[in-house]
Amino acid sequence: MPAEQPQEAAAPVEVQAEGEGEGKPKPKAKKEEDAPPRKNGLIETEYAKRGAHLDVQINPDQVVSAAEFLDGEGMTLEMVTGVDWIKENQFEVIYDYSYTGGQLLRVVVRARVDRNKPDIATVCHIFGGANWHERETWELLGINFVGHPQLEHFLLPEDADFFPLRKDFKP
Amino acid sequence: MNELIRLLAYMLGIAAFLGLNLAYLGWVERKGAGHFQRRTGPKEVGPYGLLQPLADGLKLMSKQLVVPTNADRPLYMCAPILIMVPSVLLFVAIPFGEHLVPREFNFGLIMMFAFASMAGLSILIGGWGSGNKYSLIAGTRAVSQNVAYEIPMLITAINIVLITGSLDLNEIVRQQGSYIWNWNVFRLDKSILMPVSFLVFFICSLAETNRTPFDLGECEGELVAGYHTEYGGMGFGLFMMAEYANLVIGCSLTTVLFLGGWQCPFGLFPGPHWFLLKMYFLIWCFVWIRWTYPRTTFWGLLNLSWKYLIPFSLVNLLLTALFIKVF
Amino acid sequence: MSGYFKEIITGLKSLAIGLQITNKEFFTKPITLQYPHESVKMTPRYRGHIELVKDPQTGTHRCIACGMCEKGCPTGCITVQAEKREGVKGKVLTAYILNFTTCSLCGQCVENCKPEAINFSNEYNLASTRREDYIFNLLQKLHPEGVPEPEIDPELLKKEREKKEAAKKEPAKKAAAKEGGESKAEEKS
Amino acid sequence: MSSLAQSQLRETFELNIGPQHPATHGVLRIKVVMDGEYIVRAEPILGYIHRMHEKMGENRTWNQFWPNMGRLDYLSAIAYNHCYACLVERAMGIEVPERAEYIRVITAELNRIQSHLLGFGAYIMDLGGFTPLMYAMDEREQILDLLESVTGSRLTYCYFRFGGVYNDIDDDFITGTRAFIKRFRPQIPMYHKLVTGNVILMDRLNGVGPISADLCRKYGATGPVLRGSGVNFDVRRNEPYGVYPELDFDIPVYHECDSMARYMVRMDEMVQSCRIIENALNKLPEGPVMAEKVPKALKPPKGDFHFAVEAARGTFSMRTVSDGTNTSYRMRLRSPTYSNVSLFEEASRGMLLSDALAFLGSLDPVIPEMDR
Repeated sequence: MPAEQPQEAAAPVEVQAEGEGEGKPKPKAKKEEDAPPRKNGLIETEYAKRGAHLDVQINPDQVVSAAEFLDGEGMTLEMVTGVDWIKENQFEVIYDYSYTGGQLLRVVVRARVDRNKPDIATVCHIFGGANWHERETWELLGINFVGHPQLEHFLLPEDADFFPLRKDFKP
Repeated sequence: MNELIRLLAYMLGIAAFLGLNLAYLGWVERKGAGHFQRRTGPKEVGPYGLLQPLADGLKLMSKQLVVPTNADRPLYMCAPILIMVPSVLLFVAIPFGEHLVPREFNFGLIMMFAFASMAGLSILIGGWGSGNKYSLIAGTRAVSQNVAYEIPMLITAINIVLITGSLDLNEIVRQQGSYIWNWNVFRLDKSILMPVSFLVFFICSLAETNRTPFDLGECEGELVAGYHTEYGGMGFGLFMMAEYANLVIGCSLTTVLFLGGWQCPFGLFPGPHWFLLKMYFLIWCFVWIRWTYPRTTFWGLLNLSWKYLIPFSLVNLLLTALFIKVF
Repeated sequence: MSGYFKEIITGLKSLAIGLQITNKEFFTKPITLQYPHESVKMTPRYRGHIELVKDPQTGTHRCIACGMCEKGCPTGCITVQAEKREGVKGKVLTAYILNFTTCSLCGQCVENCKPEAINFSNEYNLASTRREDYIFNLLQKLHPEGVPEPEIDPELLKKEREKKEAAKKEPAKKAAAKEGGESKAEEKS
Repeated sequence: MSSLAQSQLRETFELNIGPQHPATHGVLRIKVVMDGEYIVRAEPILGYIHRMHEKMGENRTWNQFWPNMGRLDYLSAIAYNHCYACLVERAMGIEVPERAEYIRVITAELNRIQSHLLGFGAYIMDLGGFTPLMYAMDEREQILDLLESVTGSRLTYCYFRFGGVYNDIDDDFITGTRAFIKRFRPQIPMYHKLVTGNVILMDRLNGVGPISADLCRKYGATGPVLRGSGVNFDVRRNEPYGVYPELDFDIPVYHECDSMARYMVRMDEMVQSCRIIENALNKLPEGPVMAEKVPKALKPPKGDFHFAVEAARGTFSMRTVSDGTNTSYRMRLRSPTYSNVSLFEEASRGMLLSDALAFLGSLDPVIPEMDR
């Protein structure tokens, strides 16, 4: 539990520091119901409704520093999810972090990349477990994790040249 | 001429005895396993599943012999035969009764050990010849296992030779008197460690026959089926039969060396029935152990051999020598 | 050194305990049930393949061919075939085809069924080497000796005939309606 | 670790363990580079039973996705049911009646015992002891009978529904469960005597396959693997769902970090599950088992939702992205074995082959759940 308190306090700071290039981040931004895409920044979400305490959106080039920071806080990378937002022509990569050392804390880190050039830095040198998750995300969605040691076919056959989870995939 | 007829009769007898044993030990094992595991074991073929071995044999024989592409053909083909031959041969020296010995050798014990160690070689041949990596690992394992176990086994056997002063198996039995305290297990007057010696020999024969917990050569959890992974049909059948033949030999030898062979525990009616009783009891123990324990690792096995069995057998050898010299 | 002997003794003891346990089990009665000779009683909630429920009042099924089961099925293993008959209220079920090879026994169909016309059967002895054996016509299963004809309601028949005659006066409309109905029936079959 | 294994001069060979191999419990393939009996590198290769459940989640309606939850981890399917039910209930804001919550916990814990029993038996069979598997199967059959009498199926349960459970439990089930627990309790000391205390087994498991707590954290390992490494984390306690906060149980934690610790965590969890079940049966309230107002055509609001439960093998969590239609936009399933086995490559380096397989067994993988 001691690690819990600094985490809560530190996270907004981190995001602000990272979001500087992106303009003013808005912590506690309103939950977006509207069409325009969500701005980078931190939202405190209601755990009972969403299943996460903190929701952070960052630039794709910030995922490594975010992972480093959360690793320093003793958090675990639970899973990496890719979402194909075909309308916005974007991929979203969602990192779910959780804390296993005591009181519960779930942090969602999300980053959006361009769908035409889906490059995002890998975090598997920080979290070994990210290796398989990123490999799977690459395989099923075609998001390229730059610096990943082994982007080979994993769940699909070796000769698969399609990305089944893309929304424009036709079997 | 008489001798020739006698030998022929014995050969037939051994063949019958062996055939029956090989078939029905499999049945005993499966039935035993069933009951140890709250099951019933074979039941459908014949009364109590007694015809199961026949059905199994027919099935194995009717199968096509397939030689894998990677196999070393001559070695692959001869390994099952090579493993079977010495185990059959060894029955020649076993004294079933005082006068029921196919052939009395005055070096029976040496012959036993000489041929018994052939099994390891044929397993290696089978493992190598199969051209399968699992088989190869199993083959090397089996050989190093045999090497590790023959040392304490031989040392314990030397004990007996020291006590009896003979290598003739029948003579060894004869010298163990017709009462239970005269058996070599309980010959505390020769060495107080004799029961331990028996235990060492028993464990060694477990390892020698590649039975659980020492079935490293064929541990199905790691090496699929070990040295006989690539064998099917009667090739596999011969390996299975050789395992049971070795089992019979190992238990017979233990009976002869430690449990007084055909001698009766109370001095009544000595004869082959006592021998068979003791041997089958030992076999039953083997089955019982197999269905109780998990398998050791290779390290565990070598540890056991070098840390416990060899020191104990050496100490026992010294003690025996001392006792014989002093008393 | 004492540790060495202690190790041996505890080790041997543990081995002896193991042998004791298996020995005890050896003499207890086996729990095996010799399956083909004897079998367990199925619990009433056992989920076999679905079946049409026989309504004790009418002696036949309750299916109104609404197709909710077909829609709710995740694997699309149900096909309901029905037709409109003269003088009968609603649609008449002609075949209820279940492709059991793809059924996952989830129960969505049973839950979706408003008139509670389908239920899980208790049948578990299904074994075959042919795929076609698992494509059941549940209606036939319910009435193996032939499906009874639905009762014709004379009043309804009269009304329908009247309607038809009224429709006859507008031939264009009628033709269109008939065509639509036919094509629909074709689709189903 | 031997110096041989590290030396570059030695000749190595490749061994394919699987996809059909007795020790992998399914179609997992491990490509092993071996130096004699030592493992230089072991790389798990997945995908032999990949069925793309995540894509199915995008194509099927929320209700139609139910049967998929029974086919991920077929050994603890009810925990998966639980996760999916709670996930959609969280998204929709459905309140579940108290009785249904208790039934969920009871069945999930029975399922957990069943899963651990098979895990225990199969693990010992990997190590060469066949008999404990049969004893475990005996107990397991009784649980399956109990669960069958409620859920209707024996393995791939599809029992939970949004807002409750499919049908109510009856008195037969309650008395049967109590009788089972009464009978099962003394069996565990028997297992310990027969298996755990056995010197051969101790020799094989003690100190084999050490995983530090930090390695677990880096790889996201959860469940008995994490608790065997001395981390007191259990979703049932740390992120309580259902009625777990009202029930009385302990989380077994072992600090040895080896295969034995993981094995012991599973054995102790069975005892704790018994406690939970008894406790829940005592507190079981009367009432309905389905929420009253559950729409037939579910359309959860836009946004993404996450839910985690403690399945038998660790944290199973789902993240779903909903776009407000009757299917999910993205369904992500995070299976515990996937993360647990991902550390195999790093942790098995330099091990003996037999130790590595003992280690793999202690992770208790279920392949369909890994491949999804």
